[in-house]
This record gives sequence, structure tokens and C-alpha cells, in this order.
Amino acid sequence: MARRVSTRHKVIATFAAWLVAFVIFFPILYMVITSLKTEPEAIAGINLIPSFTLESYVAVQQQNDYFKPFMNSVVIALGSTLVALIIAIPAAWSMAFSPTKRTKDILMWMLSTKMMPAVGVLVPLFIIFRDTGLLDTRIGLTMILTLINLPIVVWMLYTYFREIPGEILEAARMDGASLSGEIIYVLTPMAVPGIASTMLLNIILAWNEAFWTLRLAAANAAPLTAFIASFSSPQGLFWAKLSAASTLAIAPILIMGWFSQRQLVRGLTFGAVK
Amino acid sequence: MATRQTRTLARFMMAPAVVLLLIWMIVPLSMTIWYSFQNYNLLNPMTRGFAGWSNYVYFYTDPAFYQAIGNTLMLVGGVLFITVVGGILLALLLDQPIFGQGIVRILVISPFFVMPPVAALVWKNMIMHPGYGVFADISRFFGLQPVDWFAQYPLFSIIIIVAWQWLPFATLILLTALQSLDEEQKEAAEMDGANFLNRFWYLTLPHLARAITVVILIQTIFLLAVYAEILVTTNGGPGYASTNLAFLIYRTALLSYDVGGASAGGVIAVILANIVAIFLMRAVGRNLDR
Amino acid sequence: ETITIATVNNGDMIRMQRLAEDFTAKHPDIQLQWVTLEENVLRERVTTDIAAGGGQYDVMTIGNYEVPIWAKQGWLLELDGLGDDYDVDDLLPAIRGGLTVDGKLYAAPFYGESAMIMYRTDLFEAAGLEMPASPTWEFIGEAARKIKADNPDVNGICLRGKAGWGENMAFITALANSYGGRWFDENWQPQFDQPEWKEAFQFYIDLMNDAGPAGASSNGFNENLTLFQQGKCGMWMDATVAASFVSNPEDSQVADKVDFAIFPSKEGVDNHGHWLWSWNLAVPASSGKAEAAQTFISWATDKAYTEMVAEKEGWANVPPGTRTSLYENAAYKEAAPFAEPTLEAMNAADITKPSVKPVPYTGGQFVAIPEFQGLGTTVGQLFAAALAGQSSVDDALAQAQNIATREMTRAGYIK
Amino acid sequence: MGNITLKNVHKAFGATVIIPDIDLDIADGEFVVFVGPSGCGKSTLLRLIAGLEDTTSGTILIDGREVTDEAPAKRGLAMVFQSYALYPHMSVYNNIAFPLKMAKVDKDTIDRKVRSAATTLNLTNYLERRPGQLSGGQRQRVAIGRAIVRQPKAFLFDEPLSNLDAALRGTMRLEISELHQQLATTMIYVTHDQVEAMTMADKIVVLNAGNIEQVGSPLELYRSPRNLFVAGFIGSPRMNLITGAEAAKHGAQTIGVRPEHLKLSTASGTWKGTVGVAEHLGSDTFLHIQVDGIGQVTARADGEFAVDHGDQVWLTPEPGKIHRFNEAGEAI
Amino acid sequence: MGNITLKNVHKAFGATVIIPDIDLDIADGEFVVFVGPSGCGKSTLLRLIAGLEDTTSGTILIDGREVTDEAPAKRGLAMVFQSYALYPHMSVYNNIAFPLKMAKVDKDTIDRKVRSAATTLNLTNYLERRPGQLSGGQRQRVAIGRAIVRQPKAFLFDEPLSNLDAALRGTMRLEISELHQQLATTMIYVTHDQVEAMTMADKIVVLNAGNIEQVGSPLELYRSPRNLFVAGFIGSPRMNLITGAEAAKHGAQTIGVRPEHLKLSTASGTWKGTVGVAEHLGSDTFLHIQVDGIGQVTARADGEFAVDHGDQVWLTPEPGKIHRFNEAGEAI
Ligand SMILES: Nc1ncnc2c1ncn2[C@@H]1O[C@H](COP(=O)(O)OP(=O)(O)OP(=O)(O)O)[C@@H](O)[C@H]1O
Ligand SMILES: Nc1ncnc2c1ncn2[C@@H]1O[C@H](COP(=O)(O)OP(=O)(O)OP(=O)(O)O)[C@@H](O)[C@H]1O
Ligand SMILES: [Mg+2]
Ligand SMILES: [Mg+2]
Repeated sequence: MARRVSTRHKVIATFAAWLVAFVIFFPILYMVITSLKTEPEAIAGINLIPSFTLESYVAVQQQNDYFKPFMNSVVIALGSTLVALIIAIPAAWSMAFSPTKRTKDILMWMLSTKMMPAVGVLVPLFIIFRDTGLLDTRIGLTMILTLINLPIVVWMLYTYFREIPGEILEAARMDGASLSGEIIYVLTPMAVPGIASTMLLNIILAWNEAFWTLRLAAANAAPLTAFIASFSSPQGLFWAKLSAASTLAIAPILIMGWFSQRQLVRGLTFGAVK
Repeated sequence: MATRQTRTLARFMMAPAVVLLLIWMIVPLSMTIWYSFQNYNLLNPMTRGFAGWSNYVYFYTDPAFYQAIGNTLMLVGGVLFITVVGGILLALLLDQPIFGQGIVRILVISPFFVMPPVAALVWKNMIMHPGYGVFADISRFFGLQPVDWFAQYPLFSIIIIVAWQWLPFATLILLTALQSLDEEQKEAAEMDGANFLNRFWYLTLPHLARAITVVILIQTIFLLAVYAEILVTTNGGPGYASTNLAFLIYRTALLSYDVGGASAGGVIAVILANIVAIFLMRAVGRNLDR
Repeated sequence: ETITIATVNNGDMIRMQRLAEDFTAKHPDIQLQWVTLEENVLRERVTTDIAAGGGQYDVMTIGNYEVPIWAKQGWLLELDGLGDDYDVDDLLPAIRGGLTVDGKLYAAPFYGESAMIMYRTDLFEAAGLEMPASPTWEFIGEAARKIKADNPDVNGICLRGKAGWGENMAFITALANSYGGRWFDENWQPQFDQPEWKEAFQFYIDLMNDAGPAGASSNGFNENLTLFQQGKCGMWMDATVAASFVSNPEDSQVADKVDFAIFPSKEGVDNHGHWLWSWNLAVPASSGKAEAAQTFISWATDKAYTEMVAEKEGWANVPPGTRTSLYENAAYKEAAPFAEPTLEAMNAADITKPSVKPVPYTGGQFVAIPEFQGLGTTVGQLFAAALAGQSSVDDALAQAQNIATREMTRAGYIK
Repeated sequence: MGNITLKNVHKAFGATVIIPDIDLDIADGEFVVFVGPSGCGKSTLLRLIAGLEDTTSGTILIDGREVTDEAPAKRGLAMVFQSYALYPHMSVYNNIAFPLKMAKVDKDTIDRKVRSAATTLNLTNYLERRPGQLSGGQRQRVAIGRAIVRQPKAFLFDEPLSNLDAALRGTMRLEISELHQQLATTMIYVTHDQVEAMTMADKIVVLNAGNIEQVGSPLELYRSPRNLFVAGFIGSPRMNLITGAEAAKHGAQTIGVRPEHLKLSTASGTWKGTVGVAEHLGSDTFLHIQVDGIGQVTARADGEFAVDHGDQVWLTPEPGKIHRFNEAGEAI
Repeated sequence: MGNITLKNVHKAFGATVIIPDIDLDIADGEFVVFVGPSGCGKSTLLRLIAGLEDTTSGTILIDGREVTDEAPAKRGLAMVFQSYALYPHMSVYNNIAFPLKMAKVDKDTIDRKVRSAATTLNLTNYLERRPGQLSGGQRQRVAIGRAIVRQPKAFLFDEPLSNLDAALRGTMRLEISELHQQLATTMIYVTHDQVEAMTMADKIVVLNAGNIEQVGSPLELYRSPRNLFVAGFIGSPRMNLITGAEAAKHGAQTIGVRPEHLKLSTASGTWKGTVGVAEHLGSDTFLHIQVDGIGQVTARADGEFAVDHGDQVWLTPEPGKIHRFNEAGEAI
């Protein structure tokens, strides 16, 4: 509808939207601002203009090296997402293009495995990890996160794949493509927006996973969730340092989210909701 | 599409995911069930032994048990309510032509990227803190007594925090759904004399049904497991006021190191989660087909 | 060889981390890997690891609560390789006693603390009050209310309210001890239904309501510290380590207006709470690098470390409460006005006899049984709810009694 | 009443002018069809009338009342969309009742009107179904039902049959024509289907790049196209347009002869040619003939006309059926 | 070579039998069109031949070799889908090259073949584009290009033109016919468009509910439909089917006369009737006439035949063009 949109309407909508956006974003903004304050400033009441000191960041880095957990987070989040995709793409293919009466049930069952309370199985898992030497390894965490996110990945991909006309795959089949050819050359590239969006969502979820990452890794594989846990309540004034550490912990994923926001949304529009 | 050959292949391709998830489900679950019938306290390895149903009785008779279930439902329901209603309103707002749409959208979805402990820490210390929080500053500005959120309204405060984290997700899904509403349908309704409210009620809302279903489904899965926010802010208290099932199990497992009791709790939670799941699928799953 | 050290994220530990270059310089063959965590997370992870034999850490920072329990389970290695220079006898007897099981030392104290009163001399003076040598709770109550009445934006008293066995329960247990209360009788029967508890807890709630800060139920050590440093508290009763923070002019606005006094007691009861805590370094049995670990522990808890800190950061910043020699050091006494009362408090604490009545357990502000973490925290929640006004004193105590009976029965203490 | 007048209507999207300047008068009860190539602005024009787009300048009158700035709902028109735009979650009944509900008509009246519309459209048995459970033709009828219950001053149809298959299109075409006769309401109908335009219209408006090329009854346009564009556009198969020497003979830049106006003979005639492709439809045969000195010409023969690829044939244009055009492409 | 034989082919989805039992023989180089009402199993039959579905029983032979259980890729057939099924993420070049790549043909050969196919199909200028940047007709051509590079034994087309508009459909129809002449490869073509079936086919297979009703050349089917179904299905507008007394006069249960075989006169004739709707197409006029004692009859008149609603006309069936059917609906 390319109807005349009165400028007044647009201005009001703009104002409202910006106001709401500001309110929603405020905690993050305030966190960043606080991270640039000195400690006494940080608790001195609302003040949106910090003194722009980086002393908290310096202090945080001194106390706890940022780059190692950061790399761990990157490796674990990316790794688990990729592995999950590799396992999930064929599964979603078969659910979408060769469905049976059971398909829906299997899907729902997969999703329901996510409802299992993690703490309930912590000790058994810890013991398994201990005995297999996976404790505090990137591989171990990657495995766990893969399993945790697999249901969501399968489900999302399934909804995307269902939007792809089966005729195209049949065309590939007629053209002599083997099954793997069909998936690699045709299905996957066609579903790129959906796969990208699934990937992004899962990187976010994996990045932010704070139960297993915190409990199955001590030092070598500890990601940023552990980093933040070392700042959550030390002695003395710590608002600014806490903010700095928090900012560091979420900045990479936040920035990635901002830049890939379009992909995330584009993927969501075809699939899950349509 | 469906020759015998491809069907067989299809089963084969699904196998890794299904088998992995089966293992992922069955191994820990069976271990959990096994432990739930054991006396097993990590800190007291001497007292191992068969426990019968005592772990279940113990967990079930926990004075916090019923309140935890109630709190779990409140938490899930409250967050769903806020995010769905808020998400719809936000989506409607963002669907309007506005200046700087891209930036607004980025700002609105940002909370989704924040890891739960950070979100909880920021809200607890910088926003809701009765002494130094922004809310307290605002109250004082108006000459009011600052509210001690986590003491006075613990569950509500947690709902707010969790809702803040999930609102972007709901908004995003609902916004994309909104944008997929057939333009011609809107015009038809306009021709039919429907005003904005009518169009929303009779056209937009039913169109969003599926998206709302997706939001409810996915969020429920995550919301049933909320615990980090509680751990960081209220630790389940005061009393049991903000203890949900996940946290109750957490408390049993990682504060008392009572593996048997926690396992029993885990089994109970699995059963309850499945009841919720079945209920959810029945009530809402139908919407997913179409 | 790389050893992994789990530490809590408090100031002294972070300082140790910073100074560890000294260690690596002396022991180039040993690399250090730090896992610094918030106290609760640390405890949870370290406990899981040691109980399940995860073997992820070589040095653990644990409290004197865990040491005897874990040592009994055989989870800790005896510290027999601390070196010849390590003057074990210099350790404060109270502290050392808490770390020794069957005559063997299982952990080396990094710093120790008891509890005491910190108060504002200026406010006391203005109110015409004087802190007695051995204050009673009655006096404290009056003083707090008076200060509050005189100074609208200052709280008469700041006390822990945040739920947790190491948070509000530490204080309340010490308070109850000083009222003649105890957690359990000789048969492990919980005692919350006894008048001592009722009296003590009622006193606490009333005092906090009348003269405590708003939102006290979320205040722990950190929050109170901040409040006090900002001049918002007339009195504060908490761990002795706080003394160095409140008297440090860099962080504290009231550094020159604080004085210290021994933890109060109830009139007629000779008990000052018996609060005794130490953070200690220990080597888990699952560590494969015990020798290197002990080398490190020896470095971190030795007198030489104290001197190094003193040299680099000043005497006021050395970890307190572990060695007699420190309190005999003139330079320290000079730099730390709180040295005297701290030592006094530490020596007064007897964790084998926390209450005037007999008890089947050891521990001052805690009960040294494995179940205490869970039980203490749950009871702490109930008490915090009462403080937040969500339940009454009687209800809170009744529920506490109920839950404690339940847990003790389950754990097999009550037959 | 449903008299619609457009005066100097101009429409631009940003800088792109879609409709330069149009005047049009539609009488009450008329069935007007807009035809034109894709993208020429048919839909836009219809939407301007509906009020779904604003005019950039110019005025629109309905029954003499200016409605240029009025909301669509206020104009008293009803529209049937190409995609039907049914409300997918409402039953057929509710779909048809919707405009009445919006107009706050009371329940009984709604019920009566919906049922009467359903009877008219043969939908009585489907009232409880959802649109998703209907066939294309039925959906189309529901869309029409939704339009007629309001008794609008005029109906606007935007390619309403283009999503249907050929057979159904034929049936629905007749149904709409009948409806028009029954209701005698003004109808404006956009299509690019020749047959629909020719058979349904009282008046055809031929649009080209936003301009009206010609307005007239179907046979008027068929018999005397005003210019080359209309000549080429109306009629199927297309009129043969011949330039060069042959046209000059008739004193024109271009001459046009429709395939059905070429007499075929295997013996003699005006133009001689060779048969290329012959399309046998049974009832007719379309011959694509390469005529010497003229080029490719299409001719229609009856179904039994027996020729084959490569045969020689003679063509003779029927006298009086030759259209002549000048350099500007206008009919002479 | 591209000789396809179906023997006793039977197909059921679960309990629903779609194709009861079919025998069919398609000779090498033939252009065979499957027609039939929607849902009669045309696509299913095509997909069975392609190998995209399994037969429930029966055998399929290609060039005498049994392929019943072979994978689609092995059968050496190429298929053009209704939706074109182009790979949206590949350029036109890569789309056409894809089957060769899958067959591991070397790069140079691929390039040569793709370019030659592109030349044949007039696609040379679009090789770098994505399908999304092409018009409907161009996409259709790419789909065909993808099919021809492999030099398959036979082409299978499933309603390849149904997504195009009328004009384009006409052009593409001719192009495919020409391609067939050029390549002389077997083609099986599914459509429900009369014109396509009639003009393109060497042989039409009329399907009804999974059964073959008749097989024959277009004009054979037009001239001598074997039964009522074929009679009604082939020819547009539909044949007038008349039962009752009039049919009995001809010694049949039903007689059929095509609209184009009815002579019209305003003066005299066999049957008298009243003109109902008259559809003026310009070139022709279709009259729907209410004939006394017979019912509604459609007749074709030329474009200039001037009658109006309600006029009296006489109809005379052309002799020898009357089809007669018995009770079972079979032609006598
Ligand atoms: N909202 C819009 N913004 C910009 N240009 C538009 C808009 N809507 C339509 N147009 C342009 O206006 C022209 C006319 O469009 P319109 O839809 O009226 O064509 P049409 O005659 O209906 O074509 P078709 O037969 O394909 O439906 C087209 O070139 C189109 O691209
Ligand atoms: N996978 C399937 N499972 C069950 N039934 C099916 C399946 N595919 C097709 N059918 C049914 O088989 C019948 C024939 O379908 P088919 O697609 O072959 O018809 P068609 O002749 O191609 O029709 P159209 O002209 O509409 O394309 C239909 O009734 C259809 O519902
Ligand atoms: Mg249009
Ligand atoms: Mg088909």
C-alpha cells in the first residue's frame, strides 16, 4: 500500500519507536556507560555522561585474561553450530522431503529433549566426562552444545526446507545428482538464508549458554560465561569493573548480532513463521 | 519424491540426529533414574545404597515443591504474556514507516544477545538495586521511597528480566510474520470498511497465530529451564518466593550435593515438562501445520 | 608443569595473582593457570570436582568449613611438603586448629578473619555515646536507633541480610551463639524452637526494621561495605577483613572516623559469637601435581609473601589473620590500626565450643557438616523472607525448624 | 447508482509517472473492461478509483460527489482482488458477512443477506468451510459474495479469473456476466485476456503506458481500431500488420488484415506464399505462411483445410476488411 | 533412441489407486501428449516414467531395457517441470551445465555443449544471469536447455507452459514444436490446454481417472472420439451432447455435434431456438442457444453474424458431423 503516509504520522511513530527502543536498550547502554566510569562515579546515581576512563577495562584485563575465554567462546560456539548443522541438514532433509506419519512426532520429541532440566543430569554427565577425559576440553563443550542445540537446528531447518519446492530436488535427481549432490549442490545453497539464520541463532544460544560451559570446563576450555562469573561479586566497589567485564563478554556477540541482523531476520521470514 | 530408494536413504540420513539425541536423552536420563533410587550424596560417598522411593518422597515433600511448580508456571506464563503482548505491540510499531528503522530494530533486538548471567547482573545491580539502581534514582527523583524489587516482588522482578531478554525474539518473529501479511487482504478489509482496530482484530491477529505459536513453543522450552537469572538475583528467595522447579533441583544438586534427591527432582521435572509439552502440542501444535 | 589454581575473586587473592610473577620467577619450571571465580560459583565447582574426582584443579581455595569435612573423606592431600622454612607453628592456633585433622595439616591459611564491630566515632560522639570495651546487644540496639534518629540519611546499623549460609546465616548464627543459642542439641535436634533463637532473631529483625538500611534483605558483605564506605552506616558488624577496606582513605570516605570493637554479646552470656573464617589453599587428592602445588602454596602463605606484599603494596594490604608474627610486627601495627582488635577477636573465637550449651558439631558461624551448605542457605532464605517482611519471625523459625529436622533426618543424623 | 468520473487524473510514484493524465466517464450500470499490456497502469487506475492509492492530482467523482480524498470504505465501492484476498481464518459465511459486520448491520439482516448472496452464487453448501478448503472457482465466488452483500455502487475487479484454469475461467466468465445482468450495477474489470474483454465488456478501455488509447464497445474496437496499438492488441490471433510496398498500394504506411479475414486457396489469390507451421485445432487450422515480398502472415482456415508444411497457398484479403494506418500509426 | 513401454503399470498411494492398470507404447521420436481432467493421474504417470515414483506393480521399459527399479538419473530421461525448477542460486550457465557436471563431463565439453544449447534456445546473452532475473519465457527456455544438454533418450514435460501468459504460451508452443522437429527425440508432454494438445502432439493419450480412454493423433480424436468422455474433452468449445428423442432419431443414446458444425440461419433449419448469451469475440461469435426440445446448445457463428439476446435462429447440423454414442457412452 503505497498510500500517502502523513509526515505527522511518521513523526509520531518515529518518536514512539525510538522511545521504546531506548527504554529496551537502556540497560545495555547504561552498562556500557558505567563501564567507562570510575567506581565512585558508578554508584553516584544516574549519570549518562561518564568520565570515559578505561581504568575498569584495564583492571579487568589485569585480573583475568580476556582473550583466552574469548577464543574458547568463539571456537565452542562456532564449532557446535557447525557440527549441529552437519548432522541436522540431512535429518531435516529427510523430514521435509520424505515425511512419514511419525515425522511430526519425532520433531516434537526432539524439541522436548530440550525440556530436560540440565541440573538433573549434571552429575552423571560430569562423571561421563571425567571418565572420557572430556572434562575441561573444547571438544567436550562443543559436543554438549551441539546436542543441546541440535533439536532447535533440526526444527528450524525443517521449517525452511519445507518451503523449498520438492520439484527442484527432483530436477536435480533427474539431472543425475546423487543424494549427496542433491543436498550439497542444490538444497544447501538454496536454503542459505535459512541456514544462515539458524546458524546465527545457534551461535547466539551457544555463546550465551551458561550452565554446561560453566560446569564442565575449569580453565583450559572455559569460555566467556566463566569470565563473567569471576566478576559477579567481588569485594568492594565493583559496578564499573562488572560493567566492563559484562561489556567485554557480550560485545562480540552483540556486534555480530547487529551486523547479521538482516540475515537473521531474512532467514526467519521464510520458514518458521510463514 | 518418494521412491523406496529415497525413503530408505531418508531414514538413513535422519539416523545420526535421532541416534545422537536418543543417546543424549537416554543415557543421562537412565542414569538419572538410576540415581534417583540411590542414596547418593556427593559429600558423603560412604552412604551409598538403594533408597527406594525415598528420594521422590523427599523431593515431593519439600516445603518448596508446590510453590516451585506454581512459580514455574507463573514465570513461564508471565514472560509469555509480556513477550507476546509486548512483541505484538512492538512489531506493530516497528512495522510503521519510521525514520531510522534499521537502528531502532537493532536497539530493540539487542537484549537477545546478552547472556543470561550478564542480563541478571546488570538488572540487579544497575537497574533494580534499591540503593544504586536507576529505578531507585527515579523514585527518589519523584520523592518516593525506592522499591526493593528483589525483596518485595522477587518473582515479578525475575519475570521482568527474563521478559526483557525474550521480548526481542518475540518481536522479531512477530514482525516478520506481520510483514508477510498479504497486502491485498489488508486492502480488502479496508474496502470492507474495517478500521485499524478491526483490521488488527480480525485480520492481523489471526494471521499472527502461527507466529505466536512458534514464539510460545520455543520460549516455553527455554523458560522452563530458567535458573541463571534466579541464581544471580534472588537465589530463589526470599523464602521460596522465586524458586522455580529448575532452581529447586539446582539447589538440591549443587548446594546440598544430593545427587539422589536431585535426580528424583530431575525425573519429576522431566515428567512435568512432558506434561507441559503434550499440553502445548495439543493446544498449539495444530497451528504449526498448515 | 602447569598447575591450575582455583581462587575466589576477592581483593587479596587477586593481589596474589598479580604478584605471582615472583613465584614463576623463582620456579621457572612451574606455570600457573588461574581460575578466578565468584565465591559461590567457585565453591560449587570445586566441590563438584573434588567429590566426583574431576581432577581439574591442583590448588583449591577453600574455607575452613570444607577443610575438615573433605580431609575426613580423604579428598585432600596432607601438606607435608611446604618446605623447611615454612614456620607452621607461627600460624594462629585457632586457624591452624581448624585446618588440622588427626594432627595433620590439610590446608594452608591464606588469610583469616573473625568478626567485629566497626563504628563511626564521629556519629557516636555527636550522639553522646561511647563504645564499651565489651558491648552488649542491648547497647548496640539503643545506639543504632539513636544514630538513626539523629541522622536521617544514615542507617544506625548495617547487617547482613542476603540469604546464604555464608551470608546472613554467618551473622545470624554468630548472633544466636552470642545469645546462647545453638543449631543442634547433642542429638542433632534443631533448636530453632528454643527461646534463645526466638529472642536473637526477633532482636535482629526489630533492629533492622528500626535502624537498618532499606532493602537489607539483599545486602551481603559487599553491599554493606559499600554503604559503610560511603558513610551511610553508623555501625557495621562483619568480618575483620573489612577493617582494612573501611580504613583505607582511597576507597572509604570515612576512613579517619572509624573505630573497632569486639563482637557484642548478650548481657549475662559470655559469648562473642565465635566467628572464625579462613580462606585456605589445599591440594586435592585427585591432583597429579602435588609437589608443584605444595610449592606454590608454600610461596603464597609463607611469611616471605607477607613481606613481599608489604614491600610492594604497603603493610595495610597484607593478608591478615594467619600468623602470630604479623601481629607482633610493629610496622604492621603501625599501618593497621585494626590489628589489635582483629587479633583479639580471632583469639577469642573457639570453633569447638561455639555456644555456651554443648553442641555435637564444630564451627563458629557455621556448622561443619556437609549438609550445612544446603540447609544453611535454605534457612537463610526463610530468614531473609522475614527480614523482607514477607513472613513473621515465628513463621520463619517454625519453617526453619521444620526444614532442618527434615534435612537432618534425611541425612541420617536424627535416627 | 454508480456513475464514476475521472477528471485529469494524474498519478506518479515518486518521479515515475504511471498515469500522465486521464479523463474517463463510466455510466451507471456499465460493464467497463480495462485492457492493456502488463505494467501499463490498469491496476493502478483501478486502485485510484477504489481509493487504495491517492491521486497525485485530478479529481474522482462518484455519482457527482467528489471522493478524491475519501477513504476507500466511504466510497461505497467493492473490490474483488486477483488473489481473492479472502480472510483465511474465517469461514465462508464470515468472509461474506465481514463487510456487513464492519458496517454494524444487525445479526438478522446479516444472516439474510449472506444467505441470499450465497444462494445467488451457489455457495450455500460451503458456508461453514474455510477458504483453504475451497476450489479456485469457489473461492472466486466467495470473493464476489463478499463484494455483493454490501450492494456497492460499483464493483471493481482486478484480473479476477487469472488464477483459474481455462475451463473454470470460461464458467466464471459467464457467471460474472450473468451477475452483471442480474444486478445491473456498474462494474470495472481489469484483464489481459482477450476473450474476457471481448465477451464481457459493454465498453473496453485500452490502456497503454498510462494513456487511454481507445474507448469503445468490443466490436467497435475490433472493427475500427483507432491506431496500430489497438489494432495489434485486440483480436486473436493478432492482426497481420504489413508495411512497405504492399501497404503503399493501399495508400498507407501500414495495412492490417486479421487472420480470419484472409481467404485461402490452393489455386489462386492475391498473395502467394508457402505454408510454414500449420496448427490444427480441429475446429480451425492456423497457418503461418511465408508470403513472398511481405513476410510471415497468419491465416485462419477451417479445421478440414488440408495443407502441409511447404505447400503453396494463395491468400486473398477480404475486401473492406483491410485496415489502413498512417505514419503516426493512426487509422486512416 | 527413446522407445518407452509401460506394461500393466499400476500405482496406488496407500489404499488409493491412482492408476489401475496401464499399457502404453511410445515410439522413438514421437511427440506424445497426455491430457485429461485435473487429478486424473497425468503427472503421476509421467513421474512413474521418470522414476520419481515407484510403480506399485508392472514394468517400465526404455529401449527394451527394464528400468522399473532404476534411479531417475540412470534412466537417461530429462524432465521439464511446471515450475521450471531452476536452481535459483546458479547462473543460467550453471543451471544448464549442472547435469553435465553431475555426469562428470570435462569442463571443455561442458562449455561447448552449454553454449550450443544456449544458441539453440536464444539464451546466449543471458548466460550470466540468475533465474530470478529472467522473464517467464526465458526461464522456460533455461529449463529446456538443462534438459537438452544431456541428449536424453526422451523429454518429459509436465505442463511446462501453464505458468506463462497467453501470448508467451503461443510463442513457446511453437518453439517446443520446432525443437522437436530439430532434435527428433521422444517427447512426453502433459497439459490440459486444448490448443497445446491439438497443435503439438503426434499422438494424444486421453486419461480419465488413471485409465487410458483413447490414444490417437489429434485429428483422429477430434474426428472420431471413441466415447463420450473423449468427445466432451477434445474440442473447444465443447461438443454439444444431446440425448432424448433427438438422439433416438439417429438411433443412438446420445448424439454429439460440435459448435463449429452447426450451420446458423435466421430463416430456416433443422432446430429452432432462442439466442441466450452471445459472446462476440470479433473473429467469431459463440451463441448459447436454447433449442426447443433439446436444451442449451452452443454454436459458432462468424464475427459478423448479427443476432441479439432473445432472437430466433435456426440450427442445422452438418451432415456426417454427427457423432453417435450408445448407452455405455461408446461411439457407434
Ligand atoms: N507502489 C508502487 N511504487 C512504484 N511503482 C509502482 C507501484 N505500483 C505500481 N508501480 C508501477 O506502476 C506501473 C503500473 O503498474 P500496474 O500494477 O498498474 O500495472 P498493470 O497494468 O496492472 O500490470 P499487470 O497487467 O502486470 O497487472 C508498473 O510499471 C509498476 O512497476
Ligand atoms: N504423494 C501422493 N500421495 C497420495 N496421493 C497422491 C500423491 N500424489 C498424487 N496423488 C493423488 O493422485 C491423483 C493424481 O494426481 P496427479 O498429480 O497425477 O494428477 P494430474 O492429472 O497431474 O492433475 P493436474 O492436472 O491437476 O496436475 C490425485 O488425486 C492426487 O491427489
Ligand atoms: Mg495489475
Ligand atoms: Mg499434474
